[in-house]
Amino acid sequence: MKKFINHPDAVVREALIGLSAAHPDLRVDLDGPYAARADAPRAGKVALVSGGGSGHEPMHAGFVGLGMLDAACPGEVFTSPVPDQIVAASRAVDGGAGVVHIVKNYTGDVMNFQLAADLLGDGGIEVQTVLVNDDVAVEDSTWTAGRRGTGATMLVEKIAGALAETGAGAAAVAAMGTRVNEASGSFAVALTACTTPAAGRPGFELPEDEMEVGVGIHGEPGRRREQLLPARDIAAMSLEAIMAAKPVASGEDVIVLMNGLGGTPLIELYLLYGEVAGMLEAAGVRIARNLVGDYVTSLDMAGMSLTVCRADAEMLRLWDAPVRTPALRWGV
Amino acid sequence: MKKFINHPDAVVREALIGLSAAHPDLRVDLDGPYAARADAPRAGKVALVSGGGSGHEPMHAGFVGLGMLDAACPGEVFTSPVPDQIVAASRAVDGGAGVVHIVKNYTGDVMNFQLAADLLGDGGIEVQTVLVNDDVAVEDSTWTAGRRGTGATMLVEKIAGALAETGAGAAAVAAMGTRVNEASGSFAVALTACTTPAAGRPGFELPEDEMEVGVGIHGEPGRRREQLLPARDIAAMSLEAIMAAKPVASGEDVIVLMNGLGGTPLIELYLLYGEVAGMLEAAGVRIARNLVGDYVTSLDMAGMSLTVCRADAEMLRLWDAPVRTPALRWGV
Amino acid sequence: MDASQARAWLYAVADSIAGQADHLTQLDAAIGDSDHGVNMNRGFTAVRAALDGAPADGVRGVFTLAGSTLVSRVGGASGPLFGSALRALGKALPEQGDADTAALAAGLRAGLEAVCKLGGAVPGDKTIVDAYAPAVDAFEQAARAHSGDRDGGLAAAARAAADAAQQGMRDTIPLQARRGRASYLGERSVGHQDPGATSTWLIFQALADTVTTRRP
Amino acid sequence: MDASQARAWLYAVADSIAGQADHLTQLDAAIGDSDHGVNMNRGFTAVRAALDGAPADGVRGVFTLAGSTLVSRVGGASGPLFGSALRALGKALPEQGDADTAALAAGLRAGLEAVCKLGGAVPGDKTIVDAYAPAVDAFEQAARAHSGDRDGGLAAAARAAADAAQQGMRDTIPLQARRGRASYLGERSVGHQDPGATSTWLIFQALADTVTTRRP
Ligand SMILES: Nc1ncnc2c1ncn2[C@@H]1O[C@H](COP(=O)(O)OP(=O)(O)O)[C@@H](O)[C@H]1O
Ligand SMILES: Nc1ncnc2c1ncn2[C@@H]1O[C@H](COP(=O)(O)OP(=O)(O)O)[C@@H](O)[C@H]1O
Ligand SMILES: [Mg+2]
Ligand SMILES: [Mg+2]
Ligand SMILES: [Mg+2]
Ligand SMILES: [Mg+2]
Repeated sequence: MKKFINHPDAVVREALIGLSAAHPDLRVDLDGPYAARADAPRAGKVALVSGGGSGHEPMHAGFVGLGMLDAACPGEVFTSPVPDQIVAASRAVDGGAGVVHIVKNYTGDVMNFQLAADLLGDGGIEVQTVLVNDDVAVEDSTWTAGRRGTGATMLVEKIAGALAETGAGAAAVAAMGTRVNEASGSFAVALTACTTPAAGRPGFELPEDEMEVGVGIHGEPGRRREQLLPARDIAAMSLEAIMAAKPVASGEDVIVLMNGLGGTPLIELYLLYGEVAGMLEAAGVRIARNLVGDYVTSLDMAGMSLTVCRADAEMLRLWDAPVRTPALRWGV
Repeated sequence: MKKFINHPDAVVREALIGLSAAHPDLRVDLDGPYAARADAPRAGKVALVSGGGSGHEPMHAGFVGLGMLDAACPGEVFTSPVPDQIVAASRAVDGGAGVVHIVKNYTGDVMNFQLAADLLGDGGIEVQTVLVNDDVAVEDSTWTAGRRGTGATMLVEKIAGALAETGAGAAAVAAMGTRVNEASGSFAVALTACTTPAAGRPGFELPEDEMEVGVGIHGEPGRRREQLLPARDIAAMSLEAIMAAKPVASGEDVIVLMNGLGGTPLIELYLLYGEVAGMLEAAGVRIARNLVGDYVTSLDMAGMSLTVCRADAEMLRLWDAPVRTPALRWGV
Repeated sequence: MDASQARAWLYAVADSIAGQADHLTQLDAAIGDSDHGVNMNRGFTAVRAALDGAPADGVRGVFTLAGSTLVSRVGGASGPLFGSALRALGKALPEQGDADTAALAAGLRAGLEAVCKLGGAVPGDKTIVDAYAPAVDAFEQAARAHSGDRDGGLAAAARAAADAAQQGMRDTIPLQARRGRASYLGERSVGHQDPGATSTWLIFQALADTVTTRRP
Repeated sequence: MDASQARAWLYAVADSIAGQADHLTQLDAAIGDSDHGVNMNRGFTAVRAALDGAPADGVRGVFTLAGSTLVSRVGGASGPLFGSALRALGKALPEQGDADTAALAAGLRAGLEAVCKLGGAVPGDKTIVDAYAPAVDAFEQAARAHSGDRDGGLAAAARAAADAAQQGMRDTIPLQARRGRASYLGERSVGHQDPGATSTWLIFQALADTVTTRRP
């Protein structure tokens, strides 16, 4: 394993020390641990709290700040945070207008956030939860763990965060988050496995001419293994899977996130984006907004995820609202 | 070779198609090829033109826009652009106030930009050139090709770009660029080689327990190969090399760029940044501004480069000035 | 079971998990995210430290402390699940003093119910439940059958539970996962042993070893 | 040398470079950035296309066209250097018609001077110059010695130049690079053959092959 670390056990903590040093706008509590807006709590503003395993940087701590999250709880690498830290973060940023948890649909995340919400409720802090489950590679079934939360998480955080900034109530903020999630579909393809600091070796071996199709963001194998295809076919396969699950009609607006999983050069993401843009244009779909880059990653995995969100005018307006976080910033 | 591409020969062109689709603020000329601000030329504004081999994304096209570059010329992967495209880009953005070329110190870049400047001069467009050579791993000698231009390039582009936006003349803009370059030192360490689309295999083989020290941004081997060290020691080694070549006194301000070479997870860059920040603090040096992320890359190389720029008040003011480009944006 | 036996069991689990951490992580690499051994080891290391620092309370206190520690320190799926199981086990035991084998059986069943309620899994989903459920059944049966033993049937029940857990663990191999991370793999989850079920077996195995060794 | 010989030479270079592109790239991988073969191949493929589409001008036109094409299409260090060399060669030749061996010798020297001026390299720096300089020396000497040959000494001069280029190329191996990308490696550049010097040899080798084959 080749990583810029000191010791596998210290990675999350030491990275938080760096995050804290780099961003004076954040208040990083190393004991929680959590990262919060330095100006939180803001009286009367709904507090958005997210979290999940580390290894997906910049998500989530990179999205803490004006117009997005009030706090993020980083768990160990690929391990959901524990209830205590979610409780501590939520208490630290609660401005009395309620707390919204943004939770990716993984068994661990759901249970830990649920336990935290129960504890917070006992303490008189009402929690609304937005469950993100955009990954269309997995079938949506109540009989299984269901779809994973992946790329759409950052769209939910941006748009719900912008709404919270306007003074909207917790129920409205949570409803907006849920709307964004429902409007979004994602699909991911990996060319390599990733290596967690603790495991020290790649999660799987993938031959030179094969790819994992339908992967998540935790280095797990995908739904199936296939012969490596040209970028054009990978883009088409991903877009088709998304459109089948979350249809977008000709004439409608979308936000597209062409996301790198950590080890993919930006030049390849732009190339893929060009393919996707061409296909959507041919389908009469208008890409109203887009992001190309590493936003929701899986450590050093070479791979990409595509997220398409059918966006209405309100979502676009909120998307354009000012945001100032370590990883997303505009309008301010 | 596992990449999201269609054909090795088409990578640069197809990525530019994606860049163009993603950023309506850019005007991408696929024949140049070059990427220019859509609102260029701006009468009376000095035009900043940069360029270099592709494979360093987001540099340079990701830095085209308000407050930074007017145009960027992407060459083939790791190959400097040709004079014709530099001439075409310079002509396209020349607003009559002169053109400043920002050139990284590589034999190919220097010669091609020189030939372009000669041709532009013949056509009546005066060109000022800022040569960037910040990489302290290489000795500075007039008897060799000298130091490479690496991470400091983006600092030069940001700060000179902000000055150009104020209406300053070409000589002043170029002088500022040169000042930033002289105030900057960089040092890079790689854990893996990178693979160019054309070559199809890694430039070198590196055992599991070794690293290349003093690498550039073109996948070439470094100055020496060493036993892999903890992040703390790598940070210390890099900082010491920079400080020896470009001393910073206690009490002075610096801008720090903790840059990923393409295949390094952000969590590791933050961890490294934390180490550097601690060492600079101990030395009494104040990190006035910082960037942590992938800004000047080497395709999929797992590696990091550290750049430290001793910044005066004017540089910091220009650093803070609004910038709106695909890869760097604030204040607007 | 008295408090010192309860502690000895949890220490034995901590040892066993530490020794098997790499193996558990590798099982998780095949159908999950390569962290199960790391998670369990972090958790039981914390349990050990918590017990080291805690007063020698009754069995109830030992198990609720261990459960709370897992919930607070592990995260992921396994933290809340094993943590809630131990907490429920503790809460089902007498407020003071020791627990007889029947009480322990009831406590183990309460733990299983907590896992099922929190995680929503049923037998056959390829989870902890597939080792835990048969283990509890076997424990109850053997406890009844051996209630006349000198130790109230504890050793026999623990041995039966460990064997059943092992069988349940092995039986997860052909299953297609319907809960947890492995479910994302669909058919590709078939043919792999579930990491959480494996930890469950280690826990019951440690119980059997503890109460057997300590039988005078 | 007439225009058709000049074209034949450049086509032969294009063939040779295409065949050796991978080898050239691998040489560049060791001490550079793994693109020299790709660059040269892109350049000479463009030269071939340019010549295919150009009128059958005199030798001067052939070489200046080839040189300009390399400058416009290659980039990197090799584009301007080889391009300027060919352009300087062309410009040194008569405005119209053919070039005798002495004129060609003068043209090759003009090309070398262009390379040295543009790149600032001197012999021993581990560059193109280390193959090009001895090749020009050898060409001049042999041209003088064989000026009485039926072909004005062209074949003998070209052969001598190719042999000298090859020797110069081999002599780059022990050198420490002082120019170009390989200089960044410092002592680690020792022990590797310079890619640009290798291309230089291929170019002179193609010249020798062309004028030898075409000698009636
Ligand atoms: N809903 C569930 N009910 C019971 N056990 C579950 C459930 N989901 C997952 N598990 C168990 O958790 C184990 C994985 O634990 P671990 O790897 O520590 O957590 P994570 O999946 O969050 O990485 C699985 O092997 C499985 O036995
Ligand atoms: N200053 C120079 N003078 C002469 N030749 C040079 C000089 N710099 C580099 N070269 C030659 O260029 C070759 C590399 O060419 P190429 O790989 O195509 O360009 P780049 O170095 O820009 O990637 C080197 O092997 C060397 O022979
Ligand atoms: Mg996990
Ligand atoms: Mg090159
Ligand atoms: Mg796991
Ligand atoms: Mg090269």
